[in-house]
Amino acid sequence: MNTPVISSLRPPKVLSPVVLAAGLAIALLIVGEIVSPGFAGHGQIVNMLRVSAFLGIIAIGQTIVIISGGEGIDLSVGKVATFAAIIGSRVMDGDNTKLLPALTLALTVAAAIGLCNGLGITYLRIPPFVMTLGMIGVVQGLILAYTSGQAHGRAAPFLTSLVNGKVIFDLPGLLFLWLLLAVAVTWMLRRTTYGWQLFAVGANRVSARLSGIPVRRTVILAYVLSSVFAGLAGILLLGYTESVFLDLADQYMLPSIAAAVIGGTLLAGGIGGYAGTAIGAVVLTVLQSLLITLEISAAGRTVINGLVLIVLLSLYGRQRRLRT
Amino acid sequence: MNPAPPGTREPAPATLAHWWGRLRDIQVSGTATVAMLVVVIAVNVALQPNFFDQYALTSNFATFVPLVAIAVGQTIVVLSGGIDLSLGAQVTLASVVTVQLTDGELGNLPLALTAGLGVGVACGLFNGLVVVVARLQPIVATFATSFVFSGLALVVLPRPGGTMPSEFTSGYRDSVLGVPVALLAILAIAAGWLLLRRHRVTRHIYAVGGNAEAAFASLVPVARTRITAYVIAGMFASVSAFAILANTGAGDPFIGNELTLTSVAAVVIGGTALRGGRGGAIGSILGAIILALVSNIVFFADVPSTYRQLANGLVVILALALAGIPALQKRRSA
Amino acid sequence: MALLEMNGVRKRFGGVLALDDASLSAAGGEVHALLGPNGSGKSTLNKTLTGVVVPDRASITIDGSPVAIHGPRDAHAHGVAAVYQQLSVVDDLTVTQNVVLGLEPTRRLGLLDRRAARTVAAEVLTRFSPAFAGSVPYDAAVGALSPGEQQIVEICKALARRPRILVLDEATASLHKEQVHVLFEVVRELRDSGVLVVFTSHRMDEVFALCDQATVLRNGRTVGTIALADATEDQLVHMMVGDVERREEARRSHASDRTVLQVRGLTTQRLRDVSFSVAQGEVLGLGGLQGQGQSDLLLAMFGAAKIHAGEVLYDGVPLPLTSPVKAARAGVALVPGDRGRQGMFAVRPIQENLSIASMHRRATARLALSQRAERRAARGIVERLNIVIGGLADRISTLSGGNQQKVVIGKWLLNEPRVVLLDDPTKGIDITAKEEVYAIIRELADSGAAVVFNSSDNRELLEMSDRVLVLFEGGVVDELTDAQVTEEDLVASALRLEAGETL
Amino acid sequence: GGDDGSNGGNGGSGGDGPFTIGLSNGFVGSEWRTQMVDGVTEAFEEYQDEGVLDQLVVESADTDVNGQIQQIRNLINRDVDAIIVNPNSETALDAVFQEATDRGIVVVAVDQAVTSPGVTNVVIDQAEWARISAEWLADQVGSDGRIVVVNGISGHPANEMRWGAAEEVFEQAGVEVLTVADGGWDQATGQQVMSNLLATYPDLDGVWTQDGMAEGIFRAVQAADKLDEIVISGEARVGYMRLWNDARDNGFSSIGVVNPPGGAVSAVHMVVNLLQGNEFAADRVDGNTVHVPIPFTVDTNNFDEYWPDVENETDAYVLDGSLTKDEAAEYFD
Ligand SMILES: Nc1ncnc2c1ncn2[C@@H]1O[C@H](COP(=O)(O)OP(=O)(O)OP(=O)(O)O)[C@@H](O)[C@H]1O
Ligand SMILES: Nc1ncnc2c1ncn2[C@@H]1O[C@H](COP(=O)(O)OP(=O)(O)OP(=O)(O)O)[C@@H](O)[C@H]1O
Ligand SMILES: [Mg+2]
Ligand SMILES: [Mg+2]
Repeated sequence: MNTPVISSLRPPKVLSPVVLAAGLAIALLIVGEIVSPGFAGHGQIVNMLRVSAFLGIIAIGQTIVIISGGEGIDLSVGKVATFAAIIGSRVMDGDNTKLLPALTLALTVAAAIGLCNGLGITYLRIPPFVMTLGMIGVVQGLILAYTSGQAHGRAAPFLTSLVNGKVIFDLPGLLFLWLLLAVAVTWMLRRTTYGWQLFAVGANRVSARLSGIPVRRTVILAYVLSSVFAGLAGILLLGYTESVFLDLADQYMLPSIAAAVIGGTLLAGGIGGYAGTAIGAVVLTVLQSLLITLEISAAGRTVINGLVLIVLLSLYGRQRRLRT
Repeated sequence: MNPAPPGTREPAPATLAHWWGRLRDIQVSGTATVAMLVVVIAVNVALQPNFFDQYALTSNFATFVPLVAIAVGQTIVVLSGGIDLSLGAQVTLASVVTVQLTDGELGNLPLALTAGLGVGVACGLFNGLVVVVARLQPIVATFATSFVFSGLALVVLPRPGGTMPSEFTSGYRDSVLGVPVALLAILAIAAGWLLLRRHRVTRHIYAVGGNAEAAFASLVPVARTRITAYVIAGMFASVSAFAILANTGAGDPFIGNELTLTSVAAVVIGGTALRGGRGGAIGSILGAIILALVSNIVFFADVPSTYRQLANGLVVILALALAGIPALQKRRSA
Repeated sequence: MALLEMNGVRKRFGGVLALDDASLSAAGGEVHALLGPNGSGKSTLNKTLTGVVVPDRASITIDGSPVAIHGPRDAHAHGVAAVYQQLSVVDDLTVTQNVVLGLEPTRRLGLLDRRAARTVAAEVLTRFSPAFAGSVPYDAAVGALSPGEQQIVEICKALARRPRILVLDEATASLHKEQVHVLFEVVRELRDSGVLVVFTSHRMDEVFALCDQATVLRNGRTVGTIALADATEDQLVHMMVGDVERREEARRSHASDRTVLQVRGLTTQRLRDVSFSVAQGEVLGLGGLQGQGQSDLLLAMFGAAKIHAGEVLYDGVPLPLTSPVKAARAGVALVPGDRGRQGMFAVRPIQENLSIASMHRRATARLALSQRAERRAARGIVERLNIVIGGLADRISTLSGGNQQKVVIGKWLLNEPRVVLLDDPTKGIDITAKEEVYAIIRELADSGAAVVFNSSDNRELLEMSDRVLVLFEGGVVDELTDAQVTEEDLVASALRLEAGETL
Repeated sequence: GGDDGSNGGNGGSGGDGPFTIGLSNGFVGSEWRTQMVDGVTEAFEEYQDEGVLDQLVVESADTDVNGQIQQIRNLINRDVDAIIVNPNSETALDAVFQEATDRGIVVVAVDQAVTSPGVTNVVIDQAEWARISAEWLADQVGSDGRIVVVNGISGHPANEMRWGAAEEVFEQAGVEVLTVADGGWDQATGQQVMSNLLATYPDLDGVWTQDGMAEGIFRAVQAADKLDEIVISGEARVGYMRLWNDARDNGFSSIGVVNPPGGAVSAVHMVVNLLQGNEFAADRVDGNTVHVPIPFTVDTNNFDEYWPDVENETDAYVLDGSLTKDEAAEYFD
């Protein structure tokens, strides 16, 4: 029977979150350059991108987990990153040859933590929010038990030069690594069976199960990936600070979620992508830098930070009306 | 989702059903929660010989109140289908405003407490508007507003200071006929919830949390209900702030912020579904107490201090898992 | 004169013109059918009246005076109440709480008055107590009730609002026969007391049994209104869908006598020792009152239910019943009963909805997908089932009911299933779509698949099936083979037993 | 002993012993705290061997003020005779300290002074600590030198006290403070903050910072390779000194004022004295505060005196110092 020709009637395409977020980043840069000249200088931009990379890479896992739906969220990413860095630095202890074993061990431990999250969420049916919240406590406990309060070791020189050194157009290798990861993740989400299953599971778990998708395995893997990327980010952060601290990456927990949401990934699950998240990470970092360089009290900064966040969020990731 | 075949449900006499209906209201949420509380108390008593000494009792309950109050607030938002990550910051803001206005004078207390409550209401209203009018996703929206609130707290009280009148702090540690005032405070909070639960607004909160579209189509004022939920939560945040002030006797611009996430854990351990629409605050109150007692246990069990947080974390996860068990069975049978 | 006048109602959803100058005029004291194919705009028109949908343009007059409806509360103020196709009950609230939802009787300070609430609920619910097997579960959570019972609660909620205009949007979709009878009694009483009932349904027999007038929508436009007294079913159908040829060949069976599928003593929480066998190319129908275990049987055969005992053999080899994943791998396909909740991924593109069950076959190393291969596969199905879509990248939610259902079926065709389980695949889709689905089913059977087919529509069940198993309370109680079967036999077969039980 | 609860009440007023002491630490995110706890444990063991102390109850976990209130109440319920506390708040523990002192428990605050009169603060003079490095920096950049400041956490008492003192120094010296930012006493944050400041303030003469961030700040300056232009007030921590040491050859000079975790060890000595009934000498206490000396300051001249001894410690190790028993005894009459 005759159906309206959709192509001609397709709803006016809403500004894609990616474009929107990118616009924001640039807008903030301009504001920054105006209020404090030099803010948008090459060096500073590189420096802000470098810092964005850490948040951006942690947010890879966060994005995957959020897409997997079921109120999916991973609050433990910060602590896991810290723990990975602590393990990494102790094992590599400033020695390039030990970099690989260090990375392997750190990421394995991270993966194990992710596995626990996944199992608790799928089999014990603990809501992700609190499961990963509880995991923070456990990982903190592991950190103390492992270090007995005294972190050891140092970043391997190669790691440091990867993060702080300059490769091409005096950009640090870190940025190329990030780009590589971004491409890989986007490919995984868009062009692999796992990616499509992930979106399906996030969109509707019952349908997913009745379509023969291994729902639990998909979800568990999502949390494993989340922890692994968090761990990787932790190691890279270690390269940035060279020596490790007991609370190195803790503060990335909630920003990683904000980055994903600003990038247009829906907390409800089933919708999203990494490009937006990456730009979201940049936006947040630029905002932070901007606030630091502003001539206002810390209190004022915090308030403004909050208000700007609200604005950023309301530009995208709004929920639909009840009355259509 | 699969119905029981018709006719298999045994007819329940209306009167019985009616009493069951009444029971539901004071029904503490998960049996699992209650069981856990019993165990935790038992263990704590076993490990802490003087558990029932006047001071031990009073101080323990005094310790519980702030988390209990904020957990109740969190429960209400969660029931409405949201979550409030700014509650801790609200506690901070309310406490610094109160302490500044009190300025150590008993006379200023009434005004100060009213103002403190006002702060909670205002914050709740702000959250409500951001979530409902701007239609932001609660987790991130309240994460953002938490910056606003804690920033304002620093503006109000740039550095620790200000004192509460000694009557206020000592009264809190007092006990009436051997019953610690702090315990009475908890009972009062519980009573407050039970009253609230019989109120139309709370019924609407459950409905909106359970199924917003359906509630809307059924004439429930969804937007107003959501906002109200955040406002009520804000008021409980203020109560939590007062309890903290009674505990500390002085102001500190960082005091409440860390209560937020713990309150969510308490809610879940109390058997309330983060999905919204199902659960209740009594459970959360027990959940809050359980969480506090667990850390006591780990301490009195003489776990070496480097392993304490690990032990604590594992027990918390265990508690979260146990709290989920009834729901698990429900899902199985359904 | 007309109690309700709706004119020039227009509503666009993004790219879709759901209503385009629709109109409806109905008098008090009549039951007015609102008919039309899926997606023709019936629900949208209803929701416009009840204030759930904001029309782009509309003029509504009630009792001759124009009214502005800005939300459900306005509608309520004008005496409009509705039973929504998408139920508006809250699962976690009790039956009573749902019935009074939004209008809870209160004492001072807005404290709830439970007694009053109970009275209000009792007034409406007692009428339906037969539908609840004798006793009304006032304090049971609605989520725990069967779909039929939930539907009744939704109806009672509308009745409790004492409407002058009552909208019933596919209110009978999931009701048993006897529940329908009670509903009809009530509706007739309301009509006699001067209430206008707007009745939407895809079941023609119901329409003719209950309604006085009928207004027909088609692609969002009102085609016309006729008095049902002097109208034939064919006239109506024609108004709705224009000329549709009924594909008789769709019903011709090519069943071989080689048994391929054997179910032996299957027992679950809801199934009692179910045994039967299906021949290659055969369509086996599942009949009986709905909710007697038909859906459970299909879910169990797909490994989606906990099996207490029994096995399913294909060519003598046991099929895995432990998980849908294994079942799917073993060539079993299930088209579930609730398209929205169990069948599709509303926010995902049509492409993914079609690929999801079979992409691993085309992927390199079961992982890397080739855009081209997926597109080709999807296009193939779209053409084969002639699914009306804008583009493969559009969300499936943008499709109409019938087309969505075709996608859900198509997703399995790509997996070349040996056993196809269909749970009420034509529920709530229009006649054209139905015909097409019939053709697909037969095509599947002819290509050698064993088909098990549950349907709430006895007529199609008989027309489609080579044999029909009648289920009651989880057990097979009768088997009707082609020759003897008439719709009456089927109903009898289901009811006789119930009579037996009640003895 | 303390665990039988008998002398919980008379702990303060001299008497027999052996005593039970409790330690409450509300933050484990930094190695400084770990060193502090270890120090206390060692000191305790000596006294244990002498039979003066018989039990040390440690409450050390990441928590907030409310959590620390619970910690202290737990210690009270353990019937300790004395509590050494590194408080999470200057003011907000007053009431719970009151609970302790009411029950005759000796309470001593270390690292962070508190306002409650019943409690003795055994701390270094934070203002003095800040002044030393501020004066050095002011001297290096000279009057109308342009500097930025990376503080800890605004609103945090120690931060306010230190910055208050440092700000004064810079005003008098006519040093221009371009901006003040928070680094959260966290190397990574400090590093990010400094990089931002470097970008927006191209011509800086110096940066004044507090402990816990200098390493990050050094790296930021190094990355912008401005080590030769910008003077950094550093810290006496191995990680920083290692960087400092490597940069010395290119004439980089800095300063590290020791903020000793060992302050807690001095506190243990004093607690023992108090438990044994000794009173502070009037001239040693100022209000409820006893200032322990800042052990020493590392600068370019004496760098080699200290570096060899600590070279092999982990980066997070803080140069330390504490009073001996006898030195501590001199605080009492
Ligand atoms: N939720 C929706 N969002 C956007 N567009 C939609 C939505 N639902 C339907 N549409 C579009 O409106 C078109 C008309 O829908 P309609 O149900 O009338 O199709 P139809 O002609 O009835 O097809 P069928 O007979 O197979 O149901 C649909 O084909 C679909 O493309
Ligand atoms: N909320 C919505 N968003 C977008 N499109 C919608 C929405 N609701 C309905 N539509 C589309 O508008 C058209 C009319 O839908 P409507 O539900 O009114 O049809 P209907 O006649 O009730 O169909 P059915 O018989 O299946 O109930 C359909 O194409 C439908 O897909
Ligand atoms: Mg249709
Ligand atoms: Mg409809």
